[in-house]
Amino acid sequence: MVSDFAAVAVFLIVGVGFVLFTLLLSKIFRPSDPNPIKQSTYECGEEPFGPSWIQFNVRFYIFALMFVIFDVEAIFLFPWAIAYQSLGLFAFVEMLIFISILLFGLAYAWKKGLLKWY
Amino acid sequence: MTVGLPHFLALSAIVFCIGVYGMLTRRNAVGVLMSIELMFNAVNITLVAFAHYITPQDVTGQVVAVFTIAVAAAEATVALAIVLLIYQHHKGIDVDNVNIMKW
Amino acid sequence: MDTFSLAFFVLAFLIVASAIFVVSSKNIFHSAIFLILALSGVAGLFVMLHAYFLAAAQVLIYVGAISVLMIFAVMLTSRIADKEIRHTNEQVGIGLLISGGLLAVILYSLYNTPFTISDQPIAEGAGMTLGRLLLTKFVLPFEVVSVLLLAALIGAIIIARRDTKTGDSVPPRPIPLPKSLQQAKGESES
Amino acid sequence: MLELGGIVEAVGEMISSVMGSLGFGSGMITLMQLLTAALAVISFAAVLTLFLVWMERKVSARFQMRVGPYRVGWQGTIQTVADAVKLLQKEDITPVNVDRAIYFWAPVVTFVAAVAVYVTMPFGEGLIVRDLNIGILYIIAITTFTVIGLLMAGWSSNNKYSLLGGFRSAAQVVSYEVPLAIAILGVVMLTETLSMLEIVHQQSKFYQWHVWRQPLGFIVFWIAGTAEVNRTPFDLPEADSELVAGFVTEYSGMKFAMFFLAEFVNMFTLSAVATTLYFGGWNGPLLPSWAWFMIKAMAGVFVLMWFRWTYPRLRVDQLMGFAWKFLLPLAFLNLILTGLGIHFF
Repeated sequence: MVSDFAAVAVFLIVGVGFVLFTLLLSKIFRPSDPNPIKQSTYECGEEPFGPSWIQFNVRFYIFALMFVIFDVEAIFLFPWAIAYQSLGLFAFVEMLIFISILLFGLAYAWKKGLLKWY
Repeated sequence: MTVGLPHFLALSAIVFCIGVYGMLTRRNAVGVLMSIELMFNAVNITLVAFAHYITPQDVTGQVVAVFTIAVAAAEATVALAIVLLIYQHHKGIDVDNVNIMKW
Repeated sequence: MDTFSLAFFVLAFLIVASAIFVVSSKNIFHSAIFLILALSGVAGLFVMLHAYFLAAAQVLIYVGAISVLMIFAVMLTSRIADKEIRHTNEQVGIGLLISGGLLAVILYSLYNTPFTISDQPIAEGAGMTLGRLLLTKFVLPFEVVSVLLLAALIGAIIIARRDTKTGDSVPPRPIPLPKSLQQAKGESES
Repeated sequence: MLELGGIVEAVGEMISSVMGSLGFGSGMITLMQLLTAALAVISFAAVLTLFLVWMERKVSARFQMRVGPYRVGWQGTIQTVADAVKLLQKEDITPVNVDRAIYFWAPVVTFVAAVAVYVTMPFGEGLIVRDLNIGILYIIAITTFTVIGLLMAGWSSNNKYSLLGGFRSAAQVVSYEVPLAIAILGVVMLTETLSMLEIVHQQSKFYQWHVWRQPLGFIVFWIAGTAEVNRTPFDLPEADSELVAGFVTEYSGMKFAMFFLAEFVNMFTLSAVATTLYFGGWNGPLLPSWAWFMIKAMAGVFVLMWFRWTYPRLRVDQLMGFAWKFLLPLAFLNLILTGLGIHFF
């Protein structure tokens, strides 16, 4: 119930507190001797060249958007799954329609060659 | 003073108006989309608050909120795809400079 | 002040403060992070309103999916050094006016509306009820959502895929073998 | 006797009686109990990590016919403690070009997301902090924050390796999350509940373990889970030989340690969730319940380590293709089979 979720809040706060405490603790023990070379961006010992920002492949985005769609689908299936046994065969057919419509999308992406990395 | 329905509605109104402000003033297209997500969320707060306080036995408000979230997700995927496309063409996503729809 | 009110005000402060950062931060990546904070706060509100399943859905879809998509879009379209760019357009004044006016109107009407708060007990175990409702009363929207998602998927794929033609990601050509090896290959085949 | 549930309850009672006599309200008492529980669980996670690191090194060594850590303590048991102390003294370098605020908060988010899962983890009889009614869904939801943490780390470091590593990890974690969630749906259909405690109770007998009725679901869950926690063969994000260290490239000192900690905690979480969902949780004869839970979970962790020295790393295109073309259809197949099975058997 609602009060159960107070535990979540406490956990989040204690977790953050734990990390901050450890970082503080290490601040006491650790040396601090920064110099420009040490603080430069690491690039396998070479001088960093160019901006770190690279034009990334839009392909990453395509996987992310497919994830969004299927994640929403999974969320819709959760309440369905809980109530499944009490709903009977009708629910099964409903879900089958729901899934097959989305699987069509997956098949489309597959056919268009979007699931390939190249 | 105990917190009740008006508090939730007022909070929702504030978040919604912040979203409106962001949508009107942001130059970055992704920023505009973020403001829209804020507005979606404000609406969801209202839906759930009404469902909780006015019809506690009926979870219809929550069902509608789930649909809102689904619609928001669909909207975000398409809108961000458009943003990326605009970026490819204009090398920037400043909404003030995107006027291809004018002609 | 009871715990419920305290939790509400903490969350409200969190949400409003991060929402303001979302619309005003100069760095779009920071905006995205604050958006995540605001959305998580809204999930907290849902928990307070006994909408547990919805809170989980909020975190999973908004924080886990939509925000990740947003961050991807940010990473694909802006640089970390972009901080100095002007981030608002000339409409700041008008924007403030419109949103402030809207807020005033809403709050005014809110103040003058009597709500009939029900005193019935709250239905718990929403997951089960939600599932039953989805498949009985809301069965049509449930199926329509899948069509909507399909449309969004195909639409977004078609739009985002354009880039392959502009040469951003040409399929890699097979690397030609060095002359000596080509000869060797030819010999072995013949 | 050896059951820890009683001890935990006694501690809770003690807190409540001591604070009650000092005149605190029930809210404060609950808060104090929760604080104690949270501290206990987080300390457990830290100690567990020390153990798991030692175990990883030992297991790896045995697979390669080496001895592994040996000098510090019996069989090198305190080696990781020494390492932790060393890490505590290490200089914490913040490169000049980083986005400082986000660079600082990224490890915090990652670590907190990893630990917050344990709110509703049934470690044994009576050893569950709170039995949330959305149990398993809560676990899936809270772990999504890990993605945010690593994207924050990747972006803020302002380093090519970090950015690419962050991108890759996010794409990977996100892709495997879908089959994972849909595999879990099979269990939810059988149990009609999301509560972790209830799921454990429903598998009190050996033959009731869900793995017997959900073999396909378990396989999908395990493979997707392995990818979620970035273990070999799915360890591309931090493939040291290609990407230096992925999104943690620029991190050093305790901030690095936090990522490390989160990674091992996540590994244990995967195994613990598998135990709860598929292997009857803490149920078992003779031994106390927490011991059974730990035995099963550790066996899972051992399998993960075994994977590491058995399978070669996947290529990035194989990785994505595997999730979408193979695992996702398989997860749906499992869902449909489960649906049919419930109705016809």
